[in-house]
Amino acid sequence: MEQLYNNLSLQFELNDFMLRHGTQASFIAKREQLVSLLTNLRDIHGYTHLVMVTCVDWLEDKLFQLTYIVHNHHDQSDIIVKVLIDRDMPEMDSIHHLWEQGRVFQRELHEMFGISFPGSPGQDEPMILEGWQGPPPMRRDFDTKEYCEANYSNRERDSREPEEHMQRKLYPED
Amino acid sequence: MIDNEINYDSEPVANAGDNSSNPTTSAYPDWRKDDNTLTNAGLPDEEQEWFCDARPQPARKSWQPIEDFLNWARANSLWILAFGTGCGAIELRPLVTSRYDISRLGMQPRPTPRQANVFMIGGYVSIKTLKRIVRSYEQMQGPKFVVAVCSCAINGGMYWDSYNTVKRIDEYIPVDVYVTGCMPRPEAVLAGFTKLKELIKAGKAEGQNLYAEKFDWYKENQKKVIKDWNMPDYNW
Amino acid sequence: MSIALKIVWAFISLGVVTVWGLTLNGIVHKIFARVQGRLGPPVWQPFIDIAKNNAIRTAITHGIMFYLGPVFRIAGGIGTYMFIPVLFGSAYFSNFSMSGDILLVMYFIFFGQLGMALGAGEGGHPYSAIAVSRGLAQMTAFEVPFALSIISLVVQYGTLSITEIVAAQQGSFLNWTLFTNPLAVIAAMIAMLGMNMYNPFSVVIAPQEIPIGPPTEYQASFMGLLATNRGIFAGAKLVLYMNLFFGGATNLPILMLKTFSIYMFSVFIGAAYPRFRTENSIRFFLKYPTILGIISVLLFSL
Amino acid sequence: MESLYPPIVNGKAVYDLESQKYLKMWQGPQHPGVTGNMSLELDICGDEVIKCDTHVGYLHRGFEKLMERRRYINCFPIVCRICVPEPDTNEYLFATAMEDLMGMEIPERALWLRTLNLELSRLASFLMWIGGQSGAFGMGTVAQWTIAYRDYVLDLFEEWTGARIYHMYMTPGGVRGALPEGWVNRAHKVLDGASKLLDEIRHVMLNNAIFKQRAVGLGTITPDMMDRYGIVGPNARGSGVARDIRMDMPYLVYPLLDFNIETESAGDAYARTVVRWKEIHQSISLIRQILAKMPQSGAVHTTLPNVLHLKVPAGQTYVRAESTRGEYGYFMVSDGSEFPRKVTVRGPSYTHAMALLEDLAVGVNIADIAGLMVSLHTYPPEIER
Repeated sequence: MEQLYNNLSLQFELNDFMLRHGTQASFIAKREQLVSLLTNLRDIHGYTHLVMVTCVDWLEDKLFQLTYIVHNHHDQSDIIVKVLIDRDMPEMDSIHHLWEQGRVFQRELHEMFGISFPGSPGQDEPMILEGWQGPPPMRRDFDTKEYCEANYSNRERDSREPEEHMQRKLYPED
Repeated sequence: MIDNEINYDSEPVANAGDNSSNPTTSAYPDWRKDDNTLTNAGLPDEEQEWFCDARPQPARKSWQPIEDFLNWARANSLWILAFGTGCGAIELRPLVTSRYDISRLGMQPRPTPRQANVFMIGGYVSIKTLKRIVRSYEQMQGPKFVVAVCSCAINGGMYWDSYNTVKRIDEYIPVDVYVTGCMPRPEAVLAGFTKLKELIKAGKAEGQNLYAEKFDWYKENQKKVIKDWNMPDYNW
Repeated sequence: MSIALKIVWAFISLGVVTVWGLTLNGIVHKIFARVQGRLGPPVWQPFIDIAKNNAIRTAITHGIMFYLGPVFRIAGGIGTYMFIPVLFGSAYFSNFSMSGDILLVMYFIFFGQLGMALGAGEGGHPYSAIAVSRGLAQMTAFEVPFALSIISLVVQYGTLSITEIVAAQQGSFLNWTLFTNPLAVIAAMIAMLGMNMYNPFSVVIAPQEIPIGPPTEYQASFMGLLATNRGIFAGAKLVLYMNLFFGGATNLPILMLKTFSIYMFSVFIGAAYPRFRTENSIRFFLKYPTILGIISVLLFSL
Repeated sequence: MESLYPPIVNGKAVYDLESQKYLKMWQGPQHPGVTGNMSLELDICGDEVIKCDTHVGYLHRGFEKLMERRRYINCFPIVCRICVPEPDTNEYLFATAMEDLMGMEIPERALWLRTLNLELSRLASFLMWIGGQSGAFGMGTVAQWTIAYRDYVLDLFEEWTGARIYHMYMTPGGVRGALPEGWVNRAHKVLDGASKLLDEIRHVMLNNAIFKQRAVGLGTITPDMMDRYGIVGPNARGSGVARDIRMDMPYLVYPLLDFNIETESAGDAYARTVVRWKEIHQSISLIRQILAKMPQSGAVHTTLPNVLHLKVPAGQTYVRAESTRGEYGYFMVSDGSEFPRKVTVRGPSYTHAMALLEDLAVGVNIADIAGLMVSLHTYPPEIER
């Protein structure tokens, strides 16, 4: 894996290499180079299986960490490619032409995080939420509890706070 | 286990409250300022004529002995709408198979709302499903009964802070019987159906009339959460 | 017997066959349930269902034809039954049997389905429309072997009257059409599989694809009417088959035994098979049963 | 005069969907032929589907958002609700992702119990699926048999873990408890019955001429579609691509067990049915092996600090396991606090039901849509989570 990383580093601007269990490598790539990096990984190095595309919201750093996980079926190794993009104007190159399922992942990310992938088919159609008027709900600054209290009414109930209850029951001395 | 006391008289859901003093920098419209404007309030006029526009009226009962006989027939031939709205639907399958076999009680799943009498709400109800539930419920012919299975339909259950599920289904459609648990065992669901039968025989399961009487209240609640109201208001 | 008395007795026999047909439906549900390892609904469940359907307070309609659909359907059922002599040799249970009744009966068997197709079409539901096209296509297909086997019978016995066909089969059970003209009976029994719409020919009402089929939009008392017709029509078809192929019956217990046995043929096949697609079932009907029918017609006409 | 037939471009008929000549039909969400609460928007020409759109989101609860607000241990009741018929994979993966980040070691007996739990839930899920597949082709009898038999497996679960559907058995650091007294004998009895039932299913369903006629050639997946659509699990194995995470990237005690990857080459619905039928046999044999080889004593749980204030070291990891539908994965990001920063679930249904089904459904008879959809084995709750 390290050799692969060094080879890739000659071509692409990569940093922050990490290896878990010898088969799971992760590094950070540049936003502009991502599509060519993934094409390279897919066509030359055998990482043909796109496992997932997901996003981590680093609210404190004002960054979105887009994460692409690709898998190689021959030596059973994974590569986690992370791309940090600006949180205020999130825009990313689309990978729907590399994998058919890419458009589905991107559609969901567009809906849940508000990241736009220009050219990705059907990304503006609502996929999961219907008639949603709030901010993209998976962003960290969206307070789902506050939203619930404002929109739905809770039935009054006689309930024990599970945390306190468990604390009393399991760890009375703590 | 089964709770039939429903507070139908509670007030409509409180509005979003006045949080407009909360300035926000997001480029997206602020959900806190929601003033009940709908993105799509009903269908265009030219399509409205395809649907009935008469409001529902509470149905009259017939002469009591006849009504008793009809209630007996209704109670012994419950046709469940086969709409698995949530994870509770997975216990509907054991219910129709040999272990529990609801068909010996005269019940069967029915795939079209027109012919079904019982709506089994199987657990949590997301906003997108709620719209279909309302529509299916209105297409059912009365007297129609609703059995809310799982805690999530009663008070939100473990999704009490989820932005996409409603917390109380009885604000949107009238519920006759609740079955608590997550998930309730098939026996509990069976007990719920037995309770429903008792209610029907006693003539107490009048959810359809309640829906007609408090129609505006229900519609107001529905429109409050279903922002994409792309369906006719009345469709029987 | 005066015509007035005849009408009274015809309606009494209609009542008998309705009850028997609905009971048969209940038994069939029970048998399906037993094959599937369940207890199943009570035998009288169809009666409760009819009462329930008529107890529904509200009903919506989509137009005149929508109203008339179930009416046509039940008219077809009653019409079929009215021209079949029920018990051979009985003055009371012979309905309006006459010399050319077999033609009328064949007409009425398909009359109900066509009326239903018109009514369901006005329901406006896409599933209804698809099911109607499927149903009519399949009906046309199973009509071919059915008509061929009837023609074969007409040629064999040289008559168009059901009463005379039954009379020709009396004496010993070896005189039944089942033994004198087995090819026609096989063709007709396969056609009955399609008529009863159990598996493998249930694509019309396929609950996994187009739930319920044509009556998707029907509810309340429409549904009650259709359910009543299921009893009448099932009874009428079984009595017809019993008369044509299995020697008829001289008293009610024999009628019940014979119709029950004939029904079980399609029920047991229905419980054990998956369902054909429309084109599969049409191809099936136009292949083996049709060939059998043609052979039996040729055998008796040459 | 307009032509009756659509124009042919590159060997494919091009339909003008705006021309209002074609019927639009919805299957679902209220439809018994659809696997759960999702819907298909079908444009049909005659009996043939010319365009299919999958609509999901009816079951969205926002788990990934909810987990941000919950402590690690509070997430366990939530994750198992992601996939209703087979919840144990979720518990296992969430626990494993935590253990991976914390560098925790699991007692050996707990590993065996976890494997047993996963295999038993695989058996239950497959029994449910085979009922769905036969029901989709109109064979209600087999569906009744298998779904009723699944109840006996659920009984075993209930006795063992205390719950029928959602077990919440695997906690970080091990499992909640050992097997009850006499459980093994009862499990063997259930497994014997299951093998007998499977033989019956082979006679009634797999050898049935009508079933074969309809399932053979339906929704063929070719090996070159594998990577383009991200096809995993039995769907891939039905096309002759031997991919099984239990074999390729062994986890738990699978390296100690004796099994092989079942494949079929045709790639159609029938091949997928046969593969899954074989895998139920395999699963039964695995459970028997586990019951025979399992250590009878030992700890089932490591000692943990107060789980309510469990802090997971910062890091990112991806863990995967083979579920009944294929590769199931959890991507967990921790920022060192008591709450997970982000947990993403990769459900195999996600790609099978969205991108793949939309393409496979084109050209299929509407009567076969239900069979095709079930043969891909999709569960809507894991698509939208």
